[in-house]
Amino acid sequence: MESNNTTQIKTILEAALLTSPSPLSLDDLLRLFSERVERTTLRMLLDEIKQDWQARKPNSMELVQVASGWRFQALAELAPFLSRLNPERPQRYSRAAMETLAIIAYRQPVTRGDIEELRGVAVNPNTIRQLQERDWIDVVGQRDVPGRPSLYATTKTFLDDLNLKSLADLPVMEVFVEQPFSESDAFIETGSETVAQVDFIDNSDASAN
Amino acid sequence: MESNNTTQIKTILEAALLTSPSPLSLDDLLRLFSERVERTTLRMLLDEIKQDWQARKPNSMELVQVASGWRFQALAELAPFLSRLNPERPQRYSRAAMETLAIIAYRQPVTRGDIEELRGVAVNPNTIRQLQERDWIDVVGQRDVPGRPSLYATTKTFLDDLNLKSLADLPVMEVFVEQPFSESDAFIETGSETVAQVDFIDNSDASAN
Amino acid sequence: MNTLITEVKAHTEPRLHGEAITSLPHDLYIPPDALEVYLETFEGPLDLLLYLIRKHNLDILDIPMAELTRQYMGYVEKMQAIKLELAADYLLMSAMLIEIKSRMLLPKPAEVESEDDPRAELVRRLMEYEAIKLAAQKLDELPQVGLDLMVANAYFEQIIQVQSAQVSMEDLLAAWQNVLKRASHFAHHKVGKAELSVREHMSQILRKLKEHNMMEFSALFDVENEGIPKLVVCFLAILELAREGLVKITQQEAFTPIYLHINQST
Repeated sequence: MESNNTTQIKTILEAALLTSPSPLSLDDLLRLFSERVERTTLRMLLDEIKQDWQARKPNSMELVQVASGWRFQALAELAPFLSRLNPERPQRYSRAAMETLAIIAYRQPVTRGDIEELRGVAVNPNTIRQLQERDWIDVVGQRDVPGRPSLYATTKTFLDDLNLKSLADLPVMEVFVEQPFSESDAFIETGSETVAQVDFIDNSDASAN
Repeated sequence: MESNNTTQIKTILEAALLTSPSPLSLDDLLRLFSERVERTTLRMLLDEIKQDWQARKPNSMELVQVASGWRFQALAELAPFLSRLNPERPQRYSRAAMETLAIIAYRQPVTRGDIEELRGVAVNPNTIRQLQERDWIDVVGQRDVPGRPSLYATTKTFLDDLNLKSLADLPVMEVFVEQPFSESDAFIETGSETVAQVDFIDNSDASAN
Repeated sequence: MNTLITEVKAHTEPRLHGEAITSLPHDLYIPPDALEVYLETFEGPLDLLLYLIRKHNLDILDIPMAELTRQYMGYVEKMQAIKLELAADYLLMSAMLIEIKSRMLLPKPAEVESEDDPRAELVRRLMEYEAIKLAAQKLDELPQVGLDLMVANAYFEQIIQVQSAQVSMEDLLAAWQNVLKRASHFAHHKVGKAELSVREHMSQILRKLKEHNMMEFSALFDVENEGIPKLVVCFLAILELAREGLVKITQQEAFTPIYLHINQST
C-alpha cells in the first residue's frame, strides 16, 4: 500500500519535471500533492528518480538540481543533435546596416560622418561594430580633421564572402546618368579600366564639390 | 554495430521529443540526423519508442501523434496533479467564442459574415482576435465578393492543442434530418398538444399585436 | 399544412379567450433580480428561440409560430426594459417572426403549400445553429493542452550556431541604390567600376601605410606584376588620398625619394 503510494508520487514527480519548462523547487513539487507529502520524502524520491534514470540503458535524460530547483535535461552528448532542430535563423541585416555597408563598399575609405551625411541619419555604433565583428569592414586610417575620425574600408573577407575577386566586381550602379545609353553601353563593352578612370575622376571631383 | 546505431537514434529521438515544447514532424526529426536516416526507419523507431513507454511500469508519459507531428505528453490521469503547478493556465473560452470556433472548425473557410448569419448575432471582434492570438485560427484568403472579407480557418496548433490528428477527428456534428413539414410524423404524434397551444396563443397574439 | 389548419381554426374559434389570459406564460416568469443574468446567458435570438422550443417541447420541424412569437416578444420586451445591448439583433428576429406568422395566416393555393412553408428558412437556421451549439459544447469538452494535457518540455543545452546574415550582391546594390536615391546631391553622379578600383586602391594604400607608417612612393607600385591600367589606378588613388588629406606626400628636395605617410598632423 505504502509502496504503491510511493510509486504514484514518483510517477507524478517525473511527469511534472518532464513537462515543466523551468526548474521546479521543492515548494513547487509540494504543491503537486497539496502539501500532503513530507519535504524529506520528496527529496528522497527525487534522488531515487535521479538514480532510476542514471541506471536506464540506453538513456536520454538526467535529473539535475540547479539553482532554482530540479529539472530534467537531455544528456550533454545529445545536445549537438538537438541543437540542429532550431538552428539560429540566419540573421538579416537591417536596412541601416545594409546601406552603411553599401556606402563603405562603394565609397571607401569613409568616416562615420561621411556615412551619416550620405544617409541623412546618425549611424548606430552597433551597426559598425556588427560589420567589424563579421570582419567585413575595418579601420584603415584616420582622416586628418579635428577628432581624427576613423576611415572604414571593406576587407578581403567581405570580398570572399560575396564571392568577389575585387571591388571592381561589385554591381555597377549608375544613377541619373547624363549620357545617352549608347555611351554607357560602350563603357560596359570596353570594360577598360583606363577609360572608366577618366570618367571617375571627373565625376568624383564634381561630387566632392 | 547496426543495433548500436539504432539505439542511438532512438535515444536522440526520445531526447528531442522530451525537450521540444511543440510537436515534431518527421521532417523536424530528420534534421536531427542531418537527413541521413530514412523516413521509414524513423517512423518504425517512433512506434518502438511509443511501445517502450507504454510497456514501462510505472509510467508517466506517452508518445502521441497530433496534427503537426509527434510529442510526449503526461498521461491524462496525471493532469489533475500537474495542473496544480500551473497558475497561468490557458483560459476557457466563453460560449460565444466556442460557437465562433465551432463554426470556423466545422464550416471552414468562413467569413465573419457567415459566422454572424449562423449565430444570428454580430461577432465581437475581440473573439476573433482572441482565437487568432492563440494561433487557433488564421486568415486563409479573401472571399471574392465586395469588401473582400477575410476567410478564416483553423490551424494545426488548434488540432495539436485539442490532441487531434486532423479535422476528421473532430467530434461528429449532429445533423438533423430535414423532413418535409407536411410529412412529419412527430407533428402527428404531438398534434393535439400543438392544437391546444396554438389555440391559446392565438388569443394572446391578438393582444400582443 | 396541418398547422395552417389549426392556426386558421384557432383564429376563427376564439373560444379559449378567457383561459388564455389566466394561463399566460408560466415559464416566462423569472425572479426579477435573476432576469438580467438569465437573459444575458442567451447567445442571441436564435439561442433564445431554441430555448423556447426546447422548453415547450415544440417540434422544431413544425413550430407553432404564434406561440413562439409571443413568448419571444415577451423576452425581448424584458430585455428592452433593462436596456440589454443586444436588442437590435433580437428586434430583427421579432420582425422576422411576425412576418412568418402573418404569412402563415394568409390563405394559399392548395397545390404549393407543402414546399412553401414560410417557416422553412427559420427552421433551417435554427437547426444549423443548434448543430453548431452542440458541436461547440463537444469541442469545449475535448481535452486541451495546458488544461487537461501537459506536454513534455524538458530542458536541453542549446548549442547556438550563429549563422551570419546572408548578403547578396543584389542586396548590396539595392541598399546603395537607396542611399543614392535619397542623397539628392548625388544627382548626376556616376559610379562605375573605375571609381571602385580607385577606391579599393585607396583602402589598400591606407592599409599598407598603417602597417609601415611611411612608405616610399615607388614601393606602392608593383611595376613588374601590374599592367599599366593598374598602375594608373594606383597613382590616381594616391592623388585622391592626398586630395582628401588622408596622406601626406613629402620630398626633402628634388630628385630625392618621395615618401607617403598617413596624415597625422592635427
